[in-house]
Amino acid sequence: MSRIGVFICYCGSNIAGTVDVEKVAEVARTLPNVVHAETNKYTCSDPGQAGVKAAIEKYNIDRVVMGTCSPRMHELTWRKLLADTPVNPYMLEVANLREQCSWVHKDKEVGTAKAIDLIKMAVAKVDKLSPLKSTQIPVTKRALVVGGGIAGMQAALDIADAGYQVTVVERETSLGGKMVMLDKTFPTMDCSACICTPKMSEVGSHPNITVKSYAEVESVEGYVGNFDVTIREKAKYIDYNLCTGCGACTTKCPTKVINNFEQGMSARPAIYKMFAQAVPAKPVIDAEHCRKIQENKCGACAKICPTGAIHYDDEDKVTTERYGAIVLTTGYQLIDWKPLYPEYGGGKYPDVITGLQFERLVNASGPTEGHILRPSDGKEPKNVVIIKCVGSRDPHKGVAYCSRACCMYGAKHAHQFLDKVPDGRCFVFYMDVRTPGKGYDEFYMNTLQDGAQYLRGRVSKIYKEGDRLVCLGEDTLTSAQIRIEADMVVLETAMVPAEGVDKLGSMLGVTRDKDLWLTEAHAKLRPVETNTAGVFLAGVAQGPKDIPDTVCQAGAAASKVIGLLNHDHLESNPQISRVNEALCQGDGACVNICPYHAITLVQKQFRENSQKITRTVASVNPGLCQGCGACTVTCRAGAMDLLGYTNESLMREVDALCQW
Amino acid sequence: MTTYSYFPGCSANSTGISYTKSADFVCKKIGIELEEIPEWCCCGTSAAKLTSYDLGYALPSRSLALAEKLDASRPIVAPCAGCYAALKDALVYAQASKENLEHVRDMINMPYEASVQVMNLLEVFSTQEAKDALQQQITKPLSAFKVACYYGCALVRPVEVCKFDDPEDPQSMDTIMRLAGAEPIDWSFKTECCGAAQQMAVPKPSRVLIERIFQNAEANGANAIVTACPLCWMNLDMRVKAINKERAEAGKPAFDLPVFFFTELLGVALGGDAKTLGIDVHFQPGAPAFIDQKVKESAQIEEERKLAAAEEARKLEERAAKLAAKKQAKAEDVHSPQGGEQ
Amino acid sequence: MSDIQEAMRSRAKELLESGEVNAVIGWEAGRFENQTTPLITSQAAKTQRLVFNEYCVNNLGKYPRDLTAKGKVAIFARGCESRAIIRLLSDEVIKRENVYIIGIGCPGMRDRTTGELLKKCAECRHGDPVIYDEMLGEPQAKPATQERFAEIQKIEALPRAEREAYFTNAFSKCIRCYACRNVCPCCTCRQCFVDQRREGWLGKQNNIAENRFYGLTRVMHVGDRCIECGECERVCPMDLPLMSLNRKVIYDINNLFGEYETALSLDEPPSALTTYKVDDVEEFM
Amino acid sequence: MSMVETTPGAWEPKIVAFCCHWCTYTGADLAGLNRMNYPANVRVLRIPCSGRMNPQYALDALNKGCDGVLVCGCHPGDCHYSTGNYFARRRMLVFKRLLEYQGLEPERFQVRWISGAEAGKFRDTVTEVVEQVRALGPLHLNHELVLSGMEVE
Amino acid sequence: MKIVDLTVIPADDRTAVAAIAAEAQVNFKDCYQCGKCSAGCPMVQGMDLMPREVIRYLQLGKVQEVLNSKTPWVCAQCGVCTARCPQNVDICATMRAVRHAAKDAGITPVREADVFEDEFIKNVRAHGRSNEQYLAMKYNLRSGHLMQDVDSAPAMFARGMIGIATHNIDSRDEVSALIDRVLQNNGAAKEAPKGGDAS
Repeated sequence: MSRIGVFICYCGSNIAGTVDVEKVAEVARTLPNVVHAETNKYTCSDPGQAGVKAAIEKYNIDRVVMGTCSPRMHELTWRKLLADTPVNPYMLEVANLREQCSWVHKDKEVGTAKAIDLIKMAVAKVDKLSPLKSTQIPVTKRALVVGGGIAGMQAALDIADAGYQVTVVERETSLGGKMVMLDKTFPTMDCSACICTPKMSEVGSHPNITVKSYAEVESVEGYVGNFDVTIREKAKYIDYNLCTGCGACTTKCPTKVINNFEQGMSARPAIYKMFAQAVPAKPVIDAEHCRKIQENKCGACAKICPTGAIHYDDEDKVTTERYGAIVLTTGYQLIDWKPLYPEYGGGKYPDVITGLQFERLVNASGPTEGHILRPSDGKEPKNVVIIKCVGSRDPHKGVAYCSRACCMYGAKHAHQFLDKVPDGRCFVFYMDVRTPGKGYDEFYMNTLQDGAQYLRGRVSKIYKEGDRLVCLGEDTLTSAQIRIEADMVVLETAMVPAEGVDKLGSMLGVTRDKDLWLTEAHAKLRPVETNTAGVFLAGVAQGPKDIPDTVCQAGAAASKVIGLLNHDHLESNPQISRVNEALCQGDGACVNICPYHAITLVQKQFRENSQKITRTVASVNPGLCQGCGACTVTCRAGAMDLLGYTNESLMREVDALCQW
Repeated sequence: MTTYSYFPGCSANSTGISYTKSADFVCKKIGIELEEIPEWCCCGTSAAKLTSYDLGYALPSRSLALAEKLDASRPIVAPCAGCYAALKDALVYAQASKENLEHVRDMINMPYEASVQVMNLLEVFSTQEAKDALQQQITKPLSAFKVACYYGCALVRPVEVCKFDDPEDPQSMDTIMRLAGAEPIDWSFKTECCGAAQQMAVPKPSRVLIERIFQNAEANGANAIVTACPLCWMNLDMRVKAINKERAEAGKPAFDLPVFFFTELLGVALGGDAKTLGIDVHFQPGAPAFIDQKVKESAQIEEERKLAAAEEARKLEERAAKLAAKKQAKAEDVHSPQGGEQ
Repeated sequence: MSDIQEAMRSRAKELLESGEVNAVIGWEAGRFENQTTPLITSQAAKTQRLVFNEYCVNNLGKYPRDLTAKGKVAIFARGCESRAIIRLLSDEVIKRENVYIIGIGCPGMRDRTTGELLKKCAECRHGDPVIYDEMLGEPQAKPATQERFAEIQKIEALPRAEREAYFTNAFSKCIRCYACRNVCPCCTCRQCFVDQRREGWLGKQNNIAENRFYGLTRVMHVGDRCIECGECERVCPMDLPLMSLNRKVIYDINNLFGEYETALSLDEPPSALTTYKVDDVEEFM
Repeated sequence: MSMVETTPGAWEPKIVAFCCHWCTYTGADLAGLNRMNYPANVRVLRIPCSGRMNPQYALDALNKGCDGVLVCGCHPGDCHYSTGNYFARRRMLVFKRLLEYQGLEPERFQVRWISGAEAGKFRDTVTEVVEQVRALGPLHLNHELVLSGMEVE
Repeated sequence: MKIVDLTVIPADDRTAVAAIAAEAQVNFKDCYQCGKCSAGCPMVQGMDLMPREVIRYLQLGKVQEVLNSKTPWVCAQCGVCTARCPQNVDICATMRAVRHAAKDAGITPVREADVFEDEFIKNVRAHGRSNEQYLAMKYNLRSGHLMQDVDSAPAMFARGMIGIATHNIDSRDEVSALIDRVLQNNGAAKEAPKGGDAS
């Protein structure tokens, strides 16, 4: 037999004004298994709480109904109160006598009658609850940041500065991501390298940060506070403990490989540093192109290395470590426009380049040392056409969404070109100009003043005539077909998710939207969280955005991580799903429906009819389950139940409600 | 030997006579038989479709049904790009749904299953069988020909109907020309409209289209234009004269590019003469002379290439011999008592 | 059909004698004329009792559930049996390696007394097995003679009060014998909701409203996985129009979420009620 | 004893509203905070998510004497658990059709998406449902015992 | 320049737009007016509206502007607009549909295109096949462009490309019956180009 205590609050006159509180208590005393009911002027006040505690002790109460304000207001207060008493904090039901009774009714009789019903429902429900214990989940006080671009670096630095260990996993051989490739950043036009490379070296030398470059996440197990992450560091063939980064080796290598950092516009050796200020500031060997590794010839780099740091027999290093939180900053790549736009030459014309190629061309450390020269013949282009929305907003050939930063960097490119080639002319084909952001529209207007000729329309075709590229477009504002003979065309192409992010997302239970961007837990209220507790997002991985927004988000994600790592333990929510294995037939309907991937099917041994048998049953991971209860309804066998909202307790609550 | 059902098209015996003659010649040479569909009628081309959608489907479907009756297992070949597009469009329509097929049957009042395959002549020459045969039979490689392959609209558009080659930069004709020893130039107007359909009704704007095709072909270094459509061919070959006249008035240089059917050039490579291939009836009178000239140049180039190759081979041999001699000497060294220690 | 019967007998005998299977599930002649009953045997000799005629009305598809624990069983399967087996397989009730499926084409079965085609067979869209290890004889490709949702549309067209009366009247006859549940290949819970006393989902009392709610709950449990074999309706001793409930759910799923027919292959997508689309029909705004 | 005694003795509809904790329950609280008025005929039963709404609760409520059932959750796309209401939407679409097919008046079983900010919508919905059900009158389910072979007119 | 009043779009105009959309199987709302169609259109020099503007007027419901436009009649049906449209709008089919609608309404803004089309079908109707020399002749007569392409005719004649003989097929009655049947069952029946062809 349960021993239920009912505590009814006056809330000054808030409840008592419309509800005859004493009468409610009187009726409550008559309800089955209720051993005590009392009223209180302000239950949440210190004396009020002391009164509840005393009554619990005096009447040996084992479960409690609080007839007070909304549970959204004080459920946690009551749980804390009960934690100080012999009553289990989850043996509690709150009857909402204020927000959903006294405040919405005027007639005291009506209010009183309804309050009595609400108490009856709560009594019926609490009668069927059972004690729950939240388990303590230990928190490993280290964070993993996947991706070493500006988002990853910012998040890592913020977390590390708060005193926690951070590991940054970067797929490329250096930190920096896309930002370090850029020349200038809009709208202030400060040099990208000047603000990005200091961050890189800060990350590289931070005592709390470990950088794993040339590495990828291979698998993830576990849950919030306890992610076991396996990371594969690709063989670098160079012992970084011995290497001094002198760079002698890179000068001796005879091999020439297309330089991806320079967007294919120059060559690099097979032993190389991605760029001058790379962090780690040490080279790697590109095994695929190294003659020593492929054909056992050459070996020039090992011969010249003064410290003997080069080992051709190096192997991938796979390590598994535990992290408390993970930040995903996997960024983007540019859409491969070549197969999509044969009408723009499909890559046939070397002088039709992408925005990122333009960034390298205009960059003082780029292949042309900052002189804008055509890739085809090294001449300075005089007529440049910039085409925006290539791949973006093109559901037929590319992606449907707007890539958000192109309007601004398109304007930046126009400005930079006109700045560097004063006798040049620049035409920008656009569909819309979208410049929300501090100083952004002013920047665009300045570009117009610089002389950039904006034309509203998409280009239909680019073709070669002589050594010029003819662009056919429409100026939809005058309805004239436009023909421009250009020396160079810059395509501002769409951002698409980095390769492999789909796999990483499914490894972590982070959903991807239809375009494969990682999805935040709530578009407005939880923008850097994901549906998997302990996994956070920042930067373009979540959707196209510019650098300021990326850095903002990285800081936000870091603060969430710091908040999490600040705890020694996490209280697990005990109101989660539970499997009744006797009823479970293991058909897995619940597995598909769970948004947290918290349910798995396991083989278990049972004794049934005095025989040992092995059956498939569902198993709930308490670290992942968030207690939504979707699985319980899917389970027609009734094997899945939600603690705190059990089928039995809800059914009795319904029954009680029907008796009014 | 593959047999196709043959849909010659209305221009086969008139303006497209050269196409018919040369295709005939080449097909015979490489063992492709064309059996004409008895009682075929006009495909209706865009005019029928513009009059009524149904007529645009009904006219070609009638010929498709006749081809089915002839032999449903054989693909139809339509050399004319316009006919090809009309036939294929009607076929795709009838295959899209049962209702469509039923509707077509009602209109043409004939048994019809929409089961025959429709091919253009480029597709036929792109089959492995045809390519192998061509490779074997070519006697006069076209080495001095720098051709601009012009495909026009109807072979590649609508994209979802034709599904035959890339709509912006198709390659099938280029491949065939390369096979014949010619150098197909990279240019940008392969599939830009030549305006043939509108030359009668709206001549002025349509003229411009011809001009820009010649312009781009010339600018990219072609010495001839090659087509796979009698309408395009006529439009380009016949009207360039008037355009050149206008250009002369404007002080611009005239275009000097003969226009050929790809089958004509294949015929030349297979040893055919200008008359057999119909090259003598071109509107631009210089065509046969051009062929003669280029064939001569080609032979010269081939000769030079042969000599160069022989020279290269000789050099290689020499080098190999030298290397062998060196090795020999080294080996002898090793075998000698002084060197045999290690 | 007698050819098939012979083939069935010899195949069953071979399978049992070779030890390839532990038991065979088929039909044998019943006590009355034109009546058959399921035959489950492990003895090779008894396979001579197997029959196949136009009166094999039982869907054998659920029997493997109770038999495969002891080893592999062979089952003669028409469309309905094969789909029942797919149901059991996708619900993880049995394992594929434990069932050997011998497909036979089905011409449709007849009522023993009237000789008419059974309702469930007239409605059947898949007479021939959709999965089998071997096939005896030719597929019959019998078309459905009854429109799949004709019955539903007819009931839907009735005024509300008449619909209520129709089902009240129907379920007033229900005796809660649970034969529908026991025969259903979708009903494979280890304990049925009606027996879960602690939750008390539904009263045990045999009253009309609760009988109706029993039917409603059952169809919410099985409707999205129903293979439309019609056995529930056939076995109902009180002739309740049970398929008119199951098909209603299928009909709505069809209309709401796209063409739906379950248990036609082993790699079918999850049930329509355990998936969703962001742009599903919205009428709750 | 605790009949709603606005007009003593008169029948008053009984409605149960199953509300998800994160949106509709919050919206209902906000209605209180704003001192909105709505009929006292509704009892809110809190569930964590509309995805937790088992159709059997609704059947139990109707069976045991409720005259109407309202199920409420977050707007699709706003689910606290990201997908719960999508599943609920499918399930309720089918369940509602099934109930109506058997003759239940559509007004007696309704589903609405009400966000935490939509206090007004909560009040209006509740008022509307109460009035609709009031117009229909009490739900009469036939609870007669079944005797074998009995026919009901 | 002109003022376009959008306050009220007559029901007839809306129906007409819907009919054009249905025939072309195009949702005009898909178009976001990027102009890529018109940027690549080879025939713009003969047009009074850009193809983009045709779609724009259809979006606005101003069907009269479109029916009276030369653009659909100047369109060469080359399909390059449709192939490149980022929103998959079938502009080419829209042009055909507008042309049909205009003809139904008795509007032929480019008479020559209409005449050519008519003569072409007549020619096929009479012979089962198209005979270019007679087509050209008839067209020139009816359109009034008497001397068009005439300078090429002697060359063609001399080269055996054209002759006085016509190419007929035996079953040309079947073809004419087919054409009549289809056009009669069609809205276009009103304008069915019947009538004898002298040759």
